[in-house]
Amino acid sequence: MFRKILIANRGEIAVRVIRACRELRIPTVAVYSEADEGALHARMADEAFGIGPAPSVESYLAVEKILDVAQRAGADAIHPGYGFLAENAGFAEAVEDAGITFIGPSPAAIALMGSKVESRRAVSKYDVPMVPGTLDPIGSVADALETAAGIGYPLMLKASAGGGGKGLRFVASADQMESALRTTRAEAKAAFGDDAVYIERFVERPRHIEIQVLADRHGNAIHLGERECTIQRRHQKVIEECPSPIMNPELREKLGQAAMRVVEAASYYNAGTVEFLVDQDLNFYFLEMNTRLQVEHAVTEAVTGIDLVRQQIEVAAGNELKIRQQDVTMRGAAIECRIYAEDPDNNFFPSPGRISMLRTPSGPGIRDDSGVYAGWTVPLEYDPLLSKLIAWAPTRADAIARMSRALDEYQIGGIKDNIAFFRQLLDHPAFIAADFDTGFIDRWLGERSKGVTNGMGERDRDMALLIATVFHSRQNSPEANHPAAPTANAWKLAGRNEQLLRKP
Amino acid sequence: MFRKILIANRGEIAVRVIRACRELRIPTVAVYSEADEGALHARMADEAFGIGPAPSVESYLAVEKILDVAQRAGADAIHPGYGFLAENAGFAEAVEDAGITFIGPSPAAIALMGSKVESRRAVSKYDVPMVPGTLDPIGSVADALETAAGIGYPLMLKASAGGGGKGLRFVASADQMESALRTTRAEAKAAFGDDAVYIERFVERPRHIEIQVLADRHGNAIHLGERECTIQRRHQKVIEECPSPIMNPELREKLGQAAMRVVEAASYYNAGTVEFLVDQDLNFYFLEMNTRLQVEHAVTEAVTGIDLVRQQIEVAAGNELKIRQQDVTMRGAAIECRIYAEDPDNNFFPSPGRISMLRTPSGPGIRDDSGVYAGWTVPLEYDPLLSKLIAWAPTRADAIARMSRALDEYQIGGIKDNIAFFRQLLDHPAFIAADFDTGFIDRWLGERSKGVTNGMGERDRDMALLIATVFHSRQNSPEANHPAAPTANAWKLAGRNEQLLRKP
Amino acid sequence: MKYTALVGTEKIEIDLHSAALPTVRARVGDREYELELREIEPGLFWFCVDGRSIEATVLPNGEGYTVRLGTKYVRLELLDRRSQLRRLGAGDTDKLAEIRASMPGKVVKLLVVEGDEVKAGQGLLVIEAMKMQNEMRTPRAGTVQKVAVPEGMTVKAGDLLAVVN
Amino acid sequence: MKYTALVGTEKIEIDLHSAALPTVRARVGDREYELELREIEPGLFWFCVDGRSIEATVLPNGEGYTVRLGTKYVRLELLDRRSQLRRLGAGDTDKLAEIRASMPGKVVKLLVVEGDEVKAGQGLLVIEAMKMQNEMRTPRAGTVQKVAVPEGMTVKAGDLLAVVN
Repeated sequence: MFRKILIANRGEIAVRVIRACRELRIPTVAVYSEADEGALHARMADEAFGIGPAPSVESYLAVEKILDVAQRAGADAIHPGYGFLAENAGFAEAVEDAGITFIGPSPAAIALMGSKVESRRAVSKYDVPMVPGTLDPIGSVADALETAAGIGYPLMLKASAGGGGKGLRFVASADQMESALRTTRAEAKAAFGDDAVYIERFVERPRHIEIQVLADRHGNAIHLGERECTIQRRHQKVIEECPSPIMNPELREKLGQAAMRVVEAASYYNAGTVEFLVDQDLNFYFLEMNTRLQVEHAVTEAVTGIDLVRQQIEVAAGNELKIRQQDVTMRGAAIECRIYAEDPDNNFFPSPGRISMLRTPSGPGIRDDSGVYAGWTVPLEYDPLLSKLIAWAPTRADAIARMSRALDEYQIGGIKDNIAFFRQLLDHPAFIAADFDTGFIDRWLGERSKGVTNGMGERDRDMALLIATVFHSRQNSPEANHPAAPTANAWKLAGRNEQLLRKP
Repeated sequence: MFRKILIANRGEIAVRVIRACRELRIPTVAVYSEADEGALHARMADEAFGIGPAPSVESYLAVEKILDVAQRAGADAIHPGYGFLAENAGFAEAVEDAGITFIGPSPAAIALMGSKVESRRAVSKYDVPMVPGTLDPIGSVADALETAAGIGYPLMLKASAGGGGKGLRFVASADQMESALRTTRAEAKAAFGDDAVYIERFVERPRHIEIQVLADRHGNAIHLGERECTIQRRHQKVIEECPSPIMNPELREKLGQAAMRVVEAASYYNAGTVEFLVDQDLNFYFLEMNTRLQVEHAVTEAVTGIDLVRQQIEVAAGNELKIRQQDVTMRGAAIECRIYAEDPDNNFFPSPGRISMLRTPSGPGIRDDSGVYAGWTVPLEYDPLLSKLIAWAPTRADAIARMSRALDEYQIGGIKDNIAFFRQLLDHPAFIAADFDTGFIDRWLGERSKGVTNGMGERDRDMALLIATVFHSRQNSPEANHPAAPTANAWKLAGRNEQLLRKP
Repeated sequence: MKYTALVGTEKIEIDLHSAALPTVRARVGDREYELELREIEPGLFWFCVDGRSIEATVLPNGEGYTVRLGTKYVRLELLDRRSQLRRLGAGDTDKLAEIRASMPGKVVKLLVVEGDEVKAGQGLLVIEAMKMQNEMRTPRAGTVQKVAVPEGMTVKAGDLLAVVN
Repeated sequence: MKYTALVGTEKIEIDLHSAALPTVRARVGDREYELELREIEPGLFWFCVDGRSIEATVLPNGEGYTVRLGTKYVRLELLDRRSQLRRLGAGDTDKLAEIRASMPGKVVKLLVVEGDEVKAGQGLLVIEAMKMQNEMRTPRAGTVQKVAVPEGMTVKAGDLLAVVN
């Protein structure tokens, strides 16, 4: 097993990895940027090293700095988390070249699956169905328009190096192509350093379902069932479930087998996720493979009981997988809500700033994988994900009820969050009936009430106004907050007056 | 289902019940004493009513007041939690007489099992093995000495109405009898309002193992496996596990069957626990039945996936048990640590007071069932249980590692707690090997280091002293805590001086 | 102390008799209230009324507050005499569109220069925060009168970005 | 500012050069330290030294403090000049046993009266807190010189309960 593991990441995923290492009794090394001085992941690690200014390119993406810390600290393995360098084949290669184990797949597998084009080419030989589209990156606007005409609108523009909902655009008709291409290229360049973009046919009302896989370096591979990731906003997942409400054992078996063929096509090892689109008739199409841990890995952990981060570390250390396919059993249902610092009532704009108050939920079936704490200032520079809240229960309906209960307990002060948005979403009949597709949230947001109140009665509103007024008046007269202060001042004043009187 | 449920309890168990009700979407009514103004359970309930002064007899044990609140609020069911009125047959009867459902067994079953004597008499007819001892309460000291001579020392004195480790005394020899009898009677009187005491033979190095049962009012009953509760201090459980490390399927089946016969003997319904002593040869003896939810119920929930409080409510509402015996599957291992406000280095004296800081653990497999919050003042009057921390993992070894990790994350400021004690206990080779009996802790406490430090190196000690000094000096010069203050004062002073100068 | 609360377009007069916790008293509109209010921590209050146990959180929100009672919320602006006067003095800006940052972030791209003619809905500049890019658009057609920020500048929520007339 | 830390029977001199966060400096014994100390919240500090990431909690403990660094702790008393003088001025109490409350609680029963002869280990009174009863015992044989509390009284940790000489 490893002597020491460096986590080349920040926030809740760095905390998640540190927890797994602690349970394996492996010392951890955190890195942090200047914006992350005092961040939870740095506090929790056994060792912590500053690696430079806030912008990611100068810290969390600075390969040389991270390798330097690893060597100075004597770390013999690096866990990349997700995002940042997690799917950067060059980084994985540099790590291995430095004689350090990269906790993830081979650089070759990352490179292959990181290219939408190459990955589809490789997978197409293994009898895995795919959505019609271009395999090669498109060139000019004119080229794009010509190719699009062949496939037909509506269609999707996708960054070749993309993932996690970044670098994706829906194009309804030809007149949107120019603007869509520009923004997609710009986002792709900014997010992934590569502006290659390809075109794909748009599947009507699809579900987004992904299969978790685990493989060791000895040729053993298993799948751990699916995750339902259909609920997305602007192509970014907001809520995930395990199992998928539309799943049946036959479809799961078929998807699992397809995922195993993708693993074979990429000579894949470590944890990975094979994403599929599933249409209304339960036809499925290979989308891409994520060659890293997913944000939503915890719903699979809740249902299968398997600690994926621990498995990643064990497989990376060269151990054989101890779990065989027949050992994987799914029990109950789990849901994850991604708690973001953002304002759902203002177009989900991010809301960085100081967390003045934090009350996290717990109790039966609840797990809060957080990266923040009360008093922490959420930096402007990074992803606004504060925490992943996971609810497990014997049935999907119970898990929804439990998640609602937990959301009611969750209180974050000082910044805006999307907790109330989730609370409303979980009450939506279409969500409860699991009758949704990837466009559900964007359609629903149009109808959702965003008024000055969500149906508070007059008496309650009066009391709310009263309490706001009390809060306001106390904020603006600090003495009210320190009952002792006025007395002390009066005392001093009296003393001073006395002195003045006595002087002459 | 019920319209509204009143919870006749406080602290973490009231919070636990409120959570179950929320998930069932049943409104809740909390009651609170004057010492519990602002307590977490009162804040979390939909309704909350003050019921009088801090002493339990004037509030949480005041049957009339509680029934009055239930009727005023329109509650049609009462959950008693554990402790207080949970095993008071008179209360259960008064509740039912008021036309309200008692969420628990019948008054007759409570009364029967509440009497150690009557319960053993009833159970003895159902082929359940028992430890030799008196069935009837003992009288004078002289009577006790005579009876004891017949059974032989060492032996146990037990309050007939006792439970939860209260009203229990080990008597090594005849000369301890008088003092032991006096204290046991006094504690029994204070805790249960009944000073009847009986004698039982002391079983050498026993394990304490209990079986969770669930029964409906239609004659269906199941058992949900065992809990290992051997780790006790002064006969009070401190750490519990599911499954028991010594369990095998045959013994589990035998214990389960015996528990089912106890259920039959008491015509029992709702949740209950049948406690057994298990000796070194795996012989088992019926100890008692707890006719309520146990503090340690959550380890069973973690392993079976069944929400026991929810089942209690459903069964009380008259529903048939939906779970059959063959549906009960045990997965992995769970451990519970009872986080108390007490000082393990000072004979475990309780440590009430204000919680100045609270950092609770979370992450995979961790559940924190707490009844407190940062800023809350833990009252002097009640049990010092702050929270129950539960760790689940695929194996016992993993659950121990996970619990250790969670304990490291847990930080409570302002009062003393037993977290460091648990941390040390989990590292003990005998605990890791599961080679212990009910006397383990009391023996270990003798050897445990209680020095001024637990092996901190010199450099770290120096830094610790430095930090204490910084803290001390800042505490004693309040300006240091408010960097803005001195500047502001200097400003005002300057202004004042100027005015003085300008006046003439 | 007297305040005016603005809830959407509705104005409610509040006369705060006492803000000394725990007993707070006020007239809201024409109704008198007295609450036993406990401050659990700054911005988090708990009180009981008619048996109901209610937690209230007060969150500063731009120039006003959002108050949550359980799962219900109300947004308000609170005007004391001074801010009322200021508000009354503000000129008519109907003929101008002031484009303000609705989030903190960094200006990563300017899409127009002063003097450009723009259509309603046209993008003026791009702001990035926490890896999200957002095109700030003009709500009306007209001429870009002012671009108030250079590329690379970090802005706070509410900062003026551009003016279109 | 100079202090003396008492760790068990060991005395360590501390010269605190600067307590202004984040940079604190002090000589401890004959070693100089400089730490970049962040106060996460009152009593909870974080710092890095030689790469190690360390959380330290400071918990007031009777007349001293318990400091935890990770899972290790140290208990100390901190004497400034005033408390050192007080301590030096205290008389020799070896011939007396002062029985003090080691926990907050309520005196529920007195087992002796003043003038009683007691054996070492004999119970003097019973204190109850949080449902726990504890017999407070005398560490030495002698005569009960004083019973300082009546039945029913609530006491704090450290309060004098009785004196045996």
